[in-house]
Amino acid sequence: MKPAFTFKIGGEAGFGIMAAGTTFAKVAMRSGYYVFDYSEYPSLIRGGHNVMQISVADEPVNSQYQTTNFLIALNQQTLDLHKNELIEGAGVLYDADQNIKVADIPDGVDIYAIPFTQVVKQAGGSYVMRNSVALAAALALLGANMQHLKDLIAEEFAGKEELIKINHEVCEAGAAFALEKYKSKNILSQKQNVVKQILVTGNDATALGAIAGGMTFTSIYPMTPTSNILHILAPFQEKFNFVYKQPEDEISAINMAIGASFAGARAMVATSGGGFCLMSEGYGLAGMTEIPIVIIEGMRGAPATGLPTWTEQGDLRFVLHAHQGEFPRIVLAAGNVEDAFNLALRAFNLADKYQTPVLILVDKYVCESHMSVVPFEYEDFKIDRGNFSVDKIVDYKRYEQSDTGVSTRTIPGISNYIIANSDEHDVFGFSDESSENRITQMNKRMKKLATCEETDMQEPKVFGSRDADISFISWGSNKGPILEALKSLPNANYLHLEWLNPFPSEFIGDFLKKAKRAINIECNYSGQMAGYIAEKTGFRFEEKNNFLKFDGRPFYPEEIVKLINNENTK
Amino acid sequence: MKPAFTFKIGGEAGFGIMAAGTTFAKVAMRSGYYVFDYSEYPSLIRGGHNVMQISVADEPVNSQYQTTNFLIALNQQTLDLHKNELIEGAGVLYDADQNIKVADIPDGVDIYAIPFTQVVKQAGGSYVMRNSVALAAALALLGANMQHLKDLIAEEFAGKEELIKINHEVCEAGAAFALEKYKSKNILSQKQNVVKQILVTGNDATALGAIAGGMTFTSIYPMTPTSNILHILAPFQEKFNFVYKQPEDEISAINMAIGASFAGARAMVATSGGGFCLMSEGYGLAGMTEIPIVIIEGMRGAPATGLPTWTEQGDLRFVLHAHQGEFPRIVLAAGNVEDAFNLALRAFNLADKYQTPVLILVDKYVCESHMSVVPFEYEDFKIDRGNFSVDKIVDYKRYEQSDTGVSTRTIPGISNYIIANSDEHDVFGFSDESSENRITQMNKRMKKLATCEETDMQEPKVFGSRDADISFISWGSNKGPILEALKSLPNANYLHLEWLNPFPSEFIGDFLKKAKRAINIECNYSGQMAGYIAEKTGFRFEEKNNFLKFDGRPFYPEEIVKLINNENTK
Amino acid sequence: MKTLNNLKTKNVPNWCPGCGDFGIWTAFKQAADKEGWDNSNTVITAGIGCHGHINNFVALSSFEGLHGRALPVASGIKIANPRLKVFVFTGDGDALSEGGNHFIHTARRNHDLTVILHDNAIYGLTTGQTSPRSPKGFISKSTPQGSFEEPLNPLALAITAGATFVARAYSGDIDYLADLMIEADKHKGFAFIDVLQPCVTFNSMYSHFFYQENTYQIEADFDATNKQAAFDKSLEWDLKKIPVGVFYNVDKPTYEEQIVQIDKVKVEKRDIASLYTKYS
Amino acid sequence: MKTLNNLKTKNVPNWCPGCGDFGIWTAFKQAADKEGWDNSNTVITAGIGCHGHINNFVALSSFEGLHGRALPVASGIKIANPRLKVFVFTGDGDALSEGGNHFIHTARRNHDLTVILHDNAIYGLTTGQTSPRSPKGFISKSTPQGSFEEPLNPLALAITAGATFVARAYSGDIDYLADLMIEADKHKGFAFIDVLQPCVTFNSMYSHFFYQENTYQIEADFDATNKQAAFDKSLEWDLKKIPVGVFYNVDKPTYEEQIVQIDKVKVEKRDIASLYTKYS
Ligand SMILES: Cc1ncc(C[n+]2csc(CCOP(=O)(O)OP(=O)(O)O)c2C)c(N)n1
Ligand SMILES: Cc1ncc(C[n+]2csc(CCOP(=O)(O)OP(=O)(O)O)c2C)c(N)n1
Ligand code: SF4
Ligand code: SF4
Ligand SMILES: [Mg+2]
Ligand SMILES: [Mg+2]
Repeated sequence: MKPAFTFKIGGEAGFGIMAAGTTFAKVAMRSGYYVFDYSEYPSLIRGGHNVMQISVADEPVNSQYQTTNFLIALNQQTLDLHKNELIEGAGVLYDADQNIKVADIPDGVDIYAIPFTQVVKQAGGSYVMRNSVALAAALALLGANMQHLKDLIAEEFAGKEELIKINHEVCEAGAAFALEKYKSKNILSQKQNVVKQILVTGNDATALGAIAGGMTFTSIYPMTPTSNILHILAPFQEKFNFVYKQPEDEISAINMAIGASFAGARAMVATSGGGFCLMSEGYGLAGMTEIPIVIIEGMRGAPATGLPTWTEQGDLRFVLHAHQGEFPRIVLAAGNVEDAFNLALRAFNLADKYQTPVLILVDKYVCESHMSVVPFEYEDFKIDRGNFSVDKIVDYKRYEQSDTGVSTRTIPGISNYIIANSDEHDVFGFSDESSENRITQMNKRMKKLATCEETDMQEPKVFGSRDADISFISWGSNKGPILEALKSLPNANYLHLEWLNPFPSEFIGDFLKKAKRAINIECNYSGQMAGYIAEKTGFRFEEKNNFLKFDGRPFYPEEIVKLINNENTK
Repeated sequence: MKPAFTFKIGGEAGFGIMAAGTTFAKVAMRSGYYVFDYSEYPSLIRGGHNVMQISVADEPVNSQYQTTNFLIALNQQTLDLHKNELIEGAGVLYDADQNIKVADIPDGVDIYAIPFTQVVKQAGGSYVMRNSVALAAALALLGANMQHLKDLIAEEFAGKEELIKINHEVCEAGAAFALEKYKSKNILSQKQNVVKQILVTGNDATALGAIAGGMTFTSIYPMTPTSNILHILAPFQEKFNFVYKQPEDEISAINMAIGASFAGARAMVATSGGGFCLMSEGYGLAGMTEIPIVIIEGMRGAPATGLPTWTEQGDLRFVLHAHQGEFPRIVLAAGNVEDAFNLALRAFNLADKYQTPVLILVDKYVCESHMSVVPFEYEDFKIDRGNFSVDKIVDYKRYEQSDTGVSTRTIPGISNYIIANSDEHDVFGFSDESSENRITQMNKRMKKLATCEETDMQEPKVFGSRDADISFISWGSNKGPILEALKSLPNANYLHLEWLNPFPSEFIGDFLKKAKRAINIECNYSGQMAGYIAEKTGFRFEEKNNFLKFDGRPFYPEEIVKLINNENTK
Repeated sequence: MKTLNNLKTKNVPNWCPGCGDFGIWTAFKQAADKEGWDNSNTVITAGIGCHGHINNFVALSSFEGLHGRALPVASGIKIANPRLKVFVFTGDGDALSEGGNHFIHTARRNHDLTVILHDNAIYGLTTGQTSPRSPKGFISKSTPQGSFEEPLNPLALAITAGATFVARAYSGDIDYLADLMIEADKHKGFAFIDVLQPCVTFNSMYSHFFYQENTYQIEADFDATNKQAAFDKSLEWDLKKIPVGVFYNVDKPTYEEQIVQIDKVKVEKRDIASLYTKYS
Repeated sequence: MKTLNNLKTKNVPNWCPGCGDFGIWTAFKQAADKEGWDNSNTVITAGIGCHGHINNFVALSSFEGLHGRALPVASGIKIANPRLKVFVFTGDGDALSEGGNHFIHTARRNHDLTVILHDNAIYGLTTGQTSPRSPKGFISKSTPQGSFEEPLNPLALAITAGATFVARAYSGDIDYLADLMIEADKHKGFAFIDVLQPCVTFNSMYSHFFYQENTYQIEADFDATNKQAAFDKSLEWDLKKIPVGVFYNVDKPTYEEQIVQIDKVKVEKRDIASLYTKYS
C-alpha cells in the first residue's frame, strides 16, 4: 500500500497552479498531516503545462508518487496527461464549464464536475478566483477542515477586507456546490494532535540557513533553480543586516563575494551549472587566496541551457574538479530541506574554519519541492570564525605554516598589512615562484582538507537495518524517493552520502564490501558517483546495479521498488 | 653515462637569453646533432632570472638534464644558481668585465673568463651584442662550425648588411679571444651526414598542424603558455586564407569560434586553465548544439594565476568534466612536438566527424620547449568533414537519430533550414522537454563517443620491451623525460597515454595487470591520472608507485632513474 | 521569396498575451516578407530570455546559444560568411548585463550585424528581477526596497562604443519598426535598434500605454551623422520626451570588409613546407 | 602616518627601465604620504598585467586577483567596509577587454572607488598584443597587418556608463597625478583616472615624448559638471590635442551610502523564528 495520499492539480502555466497547490499543502499540514510536494513546469512564463503533486501522510513523507488519488484538472490537457495515474477509488475534479472530455477516465474513479466560472459568478467573484472554487470543492469533498482554507485566504489578503470577504464567499460557494452534488470522503479530516510544522522548499531552507548562520553578504545573478534564494533573501536585508547584491553576471558575483569576505564579511553566492562555469575561475581564486566563501550550486537538466526547469545530478564531477590545478574545496550535497538548512547553516563555519570555498550541491528537485518539517532546530549551533583575528599583528604572515594548514586570517583596515595574491606566494603573500616555496604552500593548502577530514567530516548515515539484502547508495535529493521506497522494501537499507569532498572513503568501502547487494542510484547519464566511488574505494558497481535516470525527472519510489521486485521474480 | 651534452645560458630577464639559446640550438642542429631545449623564466618582462638549457646528442634527445656540461653565466646569479650542476670536465664561461666571483666553482670544471664588453668594444660593436661574444666564444671553445653562427646572423638581419657585418666581426672577435686564451674541445664538431631537421616548440607544432589541417578561423585571447600560437598564426592569415581574431575575452573567443563553425568554418581556440574556466560554458554549448571546435588547453602552475610561466598537468580532471551535465568530448594529450603537430592536424577531422569539441591538452613544458625533428610528414592525411552536406535538403532534421549518433550537418545560407538550440531539442532543433525526447537526444549525443572509441581511438603506445621489470605509465609531456630515462633503464618500458576520452581502458587494464611493477608519473598534486585509471580499469597504484611533482618544474630523467635505482639498492 | 505565412514554424508563440515581443516578431516577419529574407540569405541568433524564444517561431536558420552570448556567436557567423544577413535578438539582461562586454566590443569593431534589443527593463524569463534598464527606485523581486542603481543607456553606450547605426522604436509601432529593421539591415556595420518592449507581466511601469503616451518621433531635420548630437539626444528620457527614430547613422568600414575573406566551406589541406625556413 | 619610505616593501619594482608604471607608483606613494593612506584606512586591488605587480611594491593591504576582475573584488570590499579607501589599479586589457562588463556596471552603480587605469594601449605582461586602447592600424604580435578596430575611449565610456568623476593624466607628470589621485579619493563615488602610461618595450607609438608633446591641460573655465561637454571633450584625441585634467565631476549618491550597512566583522547567529509565519 502506498503510504501517502496524493493530490494533483494541473493546468496551463501562468494560471496559479503552484499557489493553489501550496495552499492545499498548507491546509493538510495545518490539519496535522505531513506533506511533500513536487511540481513540473516548462521554461516559459505562459503556456505549456504546469502540474503540482502533493503527497499527504500520517508519517513524514519524502517524495512524490507515480499514482494520484485526487486530481484537479483545470484543462483538458491535464486530464489527458494524468488520467492514467488515477488509481481505484481516486477522484478527479474538472471544470464543467469547459468542454472537457472525461470519457476515458479509468473505471473506479469518482468524477466531480464543477462549473468553476458559473460558481464564481454566482458568488459574485471574478474570473481569476476559479482556482479557489476548485480548491474549496476538492477540500470539501476530501472532508478537510475548511477553516484552514479561510485562514490562509485571510493571511494572504491581510488588510484587504473586501478581497478576503469575496474570496471566502467564492470558497463557500465552491464547497457548497460540491457537497450538494457529491458525497464527501473522510480523508483529510482534522487531526487532534497537530505538531507545529513549516512548509519549505530547499531554496527556503538554504536561505533560512544562511540567515541563521550569520551570512552578511550575498551576490546572486538569477538562474533557475536557485533564483528563489535571492527572492527570499532580498526583502530581509534590513531586518537581519546583510547585503544582497544583484551583480551584472556570475563572474562579478563570485569576485564581489570574495572581496567582501576578504574585508571580513560572511559571503555566499548561488547559481546553477551554467553560472557556475563562469564562477569556476573565482572558485579557485578563493582557494588560492584562502578566502572563505559559500557556493550554492543548483543542478538542472544539462548541458548548456538544457532543461532549465527540470532536475538532474550531472554536476558532481564538475564541481569536484572545476578550475585549473588543485586546491582544497569542501563539497557537500543536500538530501532534503532539513539537510539544506543544516548544510547552509554550517557551511559558513566550515568556510571560515578552513578559509576556503565550501560548495553545496542541490538540484531543482530539492530546491523547488516543499516539504513539511518541524521548525529547524539549531540551538547548539555557534558561530565559529576559525583562526580569525582583529588584533594588530606585527610582522604578520598571512600564509604561515601550521599543523592544520590553516593560518591566522585578519582583515584590512585595522592596521594589519595583509596581502592576497592569486600568484603563488610566500608566507606574506608576495609572489614567489621558487620550487621550495611552491611545495610548501601547496602542501599547506591541501593539508586543510586532511584536517577537515579528521575534524569535521561526518560519517554518512545509514537508513534501515545494517544487514539488509539490498543496500542502496546515493546522494543528494534521491534521499527522498529512496526513503519512501524503503517503506515498501523491509529488506533494504540506504547509505546516504552528504560529504563529497573530503570523502569518507573508508566507511563507504567497508559498507560496500559488507553489503549483500549494493545498488547505486543517480540522476545522471554515466553514474558519476559510481565512478567516484570506484576511484576512491576500489569498489565497482556492476552495470545492473547502477540505476540511472537522466530525463529531467526525479526517481519515483515506485520505480525503485519495481526494479527490485521485478528482478526478484525473474 | 648521460646520453647528451647539455649547454646552459642564464642571465637577467629581458637580455636575450632565449634568442641566444635558440641560436646555439640551431648551430648544433645544423651541424648534424639532435637537440632539445628547456627554458625557465618568471612572469615578468624585466628582472628575474632567465635560463635556457640545450641538450645536444647524436641520437634523438627528448628532455633537459639536471647536470650541465657548459654554462654561460651572464651574471653572478646564474653562476650561484647553477654552478652545482656543473659536472667533471664541464666548462663555465662568464663575463670577466663584471665583478663575478668564481671562487667556489667545483673542481674539474674549466673556467673561461671572457670580458664581453671589452671584446665588443674592441670589435666596434655595441653593448647589446655582448651575447654574441659569449655565444661565439662558447661555440669556438666547443669546436663548432662557426659558419653556422654566421649564417644564422645573416638570416636574422637579412637585408641589413651593416648589422650583419658588425655582428660577424663581434663574433669573430669573441671566438678569437677565447681560442687565444683557452684550448678548444672537440665536442660540437660538424657531422658529415646532416639529416634535415627543424627546431620547433609545441606551440609551433600546434600552429603548423592547425594550418596544415585546414583551420579557417581561430580566436585566441593571449595567455601563457599558448599565446605564442597566436603570434605564430597571425602573420599567415593572408598567405593561407584563414582569420585570426583577437577577442575581448575567452568567453567571446569560444562563442565566436562556435558561430564560425556553425557557418561552416574549421574553428579553433587556445588558452590556459584560467581562460578555459571562462570557456567552460561554451565547451558544453558546442557539445549540445553539436558544433565541431578544436580547443588547445595549455596547462601551467595553478590554481588561479598560479605560476604562469611554469609547467603542470593539473587540468586533466577539469577538462574531462568541465561544464554542467554530460556531453561527448574528445580529449587528447600531446607528449612532444611531433604529437602536438599530429594531434592538431587530426583534431579538426575528429571534430567534424563527431560534430563535437575536441580538446588537446598541452602544458608549458611542451608548448615552449624546442625540439629538433625531421620536417612533419602528413602525406597520408586527408581532410574529412564527416557527415557534412551543402546540398539542399528537404524537411531537414539536424538532430536525426543514426547508428553512429552523428547526423547530417549543413550550413546556413544555402536554403536549408537549420536550427541550433542550447535547450534540449527535438530532431529539428526546436525546444522539447519531454522525457522521451530527452532520452533519445542524450543517447544520440553520447553514442558519438562510443562510435569514436570503436572507429578512431588509437591504442596507447608502449616504448621499450613488452616484458620489463618496471612499467612506467604517464601522459602528456612527461613522455620526454621518461623516454630519456629509459635510455638508462634497460629493464623498464613506458606506456604513453594519448587518448584520454574516450579512454582505452581495456588495453590499459590489461597492460597494468601484466606489468611486474607499474609506476604512475604525473606533474600534479594528487595523481589525477592514477585516479582516472582506478575509476576506469579498477587498477589502483600503490602510493609508492605514484611519482608526483607539482613544483612547476618538469621531471628530469635523472630523477626517474634515481628513484628506481635507489629503491633497488634498498 | 518567403511569405509571411511560410516563415511560421510548428510552434505557436507562447509569450504572455499582450507581450511586446509579439510586436517585434510581427515587425520582423513583415520586414522579412518585404525584403525576401529567407534561408538562402539570412540567419538569426538569439540570447536566453523570453526574447530568445523567437527562434522557435520564425522559420529561419537560427542559433540560440547561451545567455548573454548572442553577439559573439553572430560575429563568428558573419566572419565565416559575410554574405549572410545576421540578425541578433537579445534582451536587456542578455545584452547589457551578462553580455555587456560583448556589446561594447562588437559595436566598436563595427561587425556588420543588425541587433534588436528587446528592451523590457526587466528579466522576464527568470520571473521578474531588476535589469540594467530598470530605472532607479524600481521595485522587483531582486530590489524589493527599490533599485539603487542608475540604469544604463543602451543608445549612448552603443554610440560611445562605436556603433554606426543607432535607433529606437516602440514595439507596438509595427510598421515603423519593420521599416527600421530594413534600414538597419541595409546599413553596413553594427546597426542597433533599442526596441521599447512592454513586459505586461513583470514590469507595470513601462506599459504599452506609457510608451504610447511618452514617445515622440525625432525631428526630421535632426543630423544623425553628428556623434555629439546623437549622444545628447540619447540622454533624453522623460515624460512625453522619449525620442524614437534614428539617432546616429554614419559610414565606416565594417569589420568584415577589412579582414581576410574565408570561404565558408572551402577547407583544404595545406602545404606548410614554405614555413620551415624559419625553423631550420 | 606612513612615510614614503615605509610604504616600501622588500621587493624592488621590476618594470622595464623607463616604464610609465614607475610614475604611477611614485605618484601614488606621494599622495599616500601626503594624505596618510595607510593600513588603518586603505586597501588596494589590482588586475593581472604589468600594472598589477604594483601590489608587490607598496606596503598597503592588497588583493591581486584574476585578470579583469579587480573591480568586482573592490566593490565587494567597499560594500563590506565602506570606511576603507579602496584604490583599484588596472590595465587597459584588464579593465576594458577582459573586465569591460565590470567597468561599465561598477561605474553605473557609482561604487565609491578610485580607479587608476594604467593605459599603455598594449598588453604588456603577455609580451605585446593589441589592446582595446591601441589605435586603428596598430601593429603588434596579434595584429601584424595593423589592427582593424577602432579603440575604445575609456573616458567617454566611463561618462556614459555613469562614473561621477572622470579625469586623465600623463604618468610622467607625477605631481599632477598625485594631486588627481587625492582629488579622486576625496570624491564620493566612482572616480576614474585614465593614466597615459608609456610602455617603452612594446608600444613605441605612445612614448613619453609623444605624451609630453601632445597633451594639454583642460581650460580652467571648463565646466566639468556638464555631461555633454564632458563627453565632447573626451572625444578629443589628436596631435597636440590630447586633453588632460578633470573632464567630469558631479555629486550623486554613492552605492555604499544607499545600501544596508553591515559591520565588517560582526557576524552573529540569527533567530529566524519570526520568519516562520510565512511558512506555516
Ligand atoms: C549564465 C546564465 N546565467 C543566468 C541564466 C538565467 N537566465 C535566463 S534568462 C535570464 C534573463 C533574461 O532577461 P532578458 O535578457 O532581459 O530577457 P527577457 O526574458 O526579459 O526577454 C537569466 C538571468 C542563464 N540562462 N545563464
Ligand atoms: C583569464 C585570463 N586570460 C588571460 C590571461 C593572460 N594575461 C595576463 S596579463 C594580460 C593582459 C595584460 O594587459 P593589461 O591589462 O593592459 O596590463 P599591462 O600588462 O599592459 O599592464 C593577459 C591577457 C590571464 N591571466 N587570465
Ligand atoms: S514575462 Fe514579460 S517579456 Fe516574458 S513573455 Fe511575459 S510579458 Fe513578455
Ligand atoms: S612591458 Fe611595458 S608595461 Fe610592462 S613593465 Fe615593460 S614597459 Fe612597463
Ligand atoms: Mg528583459
Ligand atoms: Mg596594458
